[in-house]
Amino acid sequence: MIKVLFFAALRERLHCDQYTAHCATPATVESLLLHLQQHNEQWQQALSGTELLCAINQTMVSHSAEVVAGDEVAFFPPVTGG
Amino acid sequence: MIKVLFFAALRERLHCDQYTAHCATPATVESLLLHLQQHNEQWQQALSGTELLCAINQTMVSHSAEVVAGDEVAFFPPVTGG
Amino acid sequence: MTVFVAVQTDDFCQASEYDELRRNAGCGAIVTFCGLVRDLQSTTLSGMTLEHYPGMTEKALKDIAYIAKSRWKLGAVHIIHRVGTLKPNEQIVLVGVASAHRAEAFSACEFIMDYLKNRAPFWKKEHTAQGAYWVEAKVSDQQALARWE
Amino acid sequence: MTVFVAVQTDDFCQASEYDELRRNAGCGAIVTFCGLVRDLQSTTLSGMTLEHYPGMTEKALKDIAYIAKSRWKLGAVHIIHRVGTLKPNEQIVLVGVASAHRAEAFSACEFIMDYLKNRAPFWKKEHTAQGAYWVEAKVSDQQALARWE
Repeated sequence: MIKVLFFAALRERLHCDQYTAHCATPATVESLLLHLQQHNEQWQQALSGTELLCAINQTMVSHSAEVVAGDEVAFFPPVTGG
Repeated sequence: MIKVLFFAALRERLHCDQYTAHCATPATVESLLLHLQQHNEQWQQALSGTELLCAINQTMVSHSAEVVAGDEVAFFPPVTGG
Repeated sequence: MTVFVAVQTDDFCQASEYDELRRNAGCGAIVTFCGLVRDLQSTTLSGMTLEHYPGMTEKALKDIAYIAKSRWKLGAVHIIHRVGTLKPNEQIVLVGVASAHRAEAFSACEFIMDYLKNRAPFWKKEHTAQGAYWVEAKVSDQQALARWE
Repeated sequence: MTVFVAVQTDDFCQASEYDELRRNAGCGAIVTFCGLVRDLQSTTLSGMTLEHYPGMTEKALKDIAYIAKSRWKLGAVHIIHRVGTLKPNEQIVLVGVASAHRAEAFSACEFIMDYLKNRAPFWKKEHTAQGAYWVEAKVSDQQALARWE
């Protein structure tokens, strides 16, 4: 079980703040994204952008990073604070 | 007639804040310095440093700059404000 | 080194942060940066909403402060970032750095802002007469960060 | 662009300058630098006297502000420099810059300090338990200025 969070424009496009993914673990960010893309066409499109950033347990990671059960995985567009 | 000002460590070494020089004009900063160095040995030493900065009418200049009658010429060590 | 980090909806007081930074013994140089809500595109900006990733933002700001600390000799770093809805001219972010020497204070302060702009999970949505839209990330911000690598 | 320059014996208020700088429309980035009297050599500094060249100092600071203006797009530059006798921890100098973008505000503020350190006619004499001595100009300050050429 993986807790998945979405933020900002991505959150709005998916109409979803938080989602519990039940994919096989250990996985990678890349394989988790493929799993989430199967949800529907809207998700397929929104989650296939190459610019999508990812954090595991609140630390930024690359898309090849490993995801294990119990992780909190967040996806979001490039940040624009400051 | 040239109004000459001295500041900081140079002022202390010369025991002089302000001096009226009566050298021939137009002169250069370099020739004015030679004129001032004739004052005494103390002045000769204190005014021969290559690090000495010069301003004519409150604008920093090089030692080759021209000095004309009525100018305010200031000599001082490298600045240390800020 | 003192590190103070806050993510808050309330406004902050630049003067209080400056006074705190001044208290660091041996630090003769204090540099502060403040970012304000401004209408730079000449649209009719009525405000801005700052979304963030609660929990990660504080962690990211602390990480950034310690990365700066590992690169320069610093006495104190303060980072405050606001979230929620802000009106034009309101303060968004403050970064304050105290150091013994000015070059280190300037570098660290600018580095922290460049890092924050690219790595801290905040997102701006601007509200204008033409509607609300998410601010796009700028290539110039990526380039600004790349200078430090 | 607003340029405010002052050479004064009285202390200044960093907060007031920041508030003034914030009033510049279109400037989303405010960078301030403040320099304080500190005992960096671990001598027993009891104070400092700042001598200056009256008349030329104001002119030099204005010139520096306008040189910065010619290099970057700035909304306002404030420079305040104190003279006379100062105690440890007192404020010596403030440089504040308002600009639309942070990179310009940071560059201009640091440039002004580097320029001021090398070109504005101020001299520091430190008072210590071992006696009073004139501060020597630093090669690092010359090198800092050379970066901008």
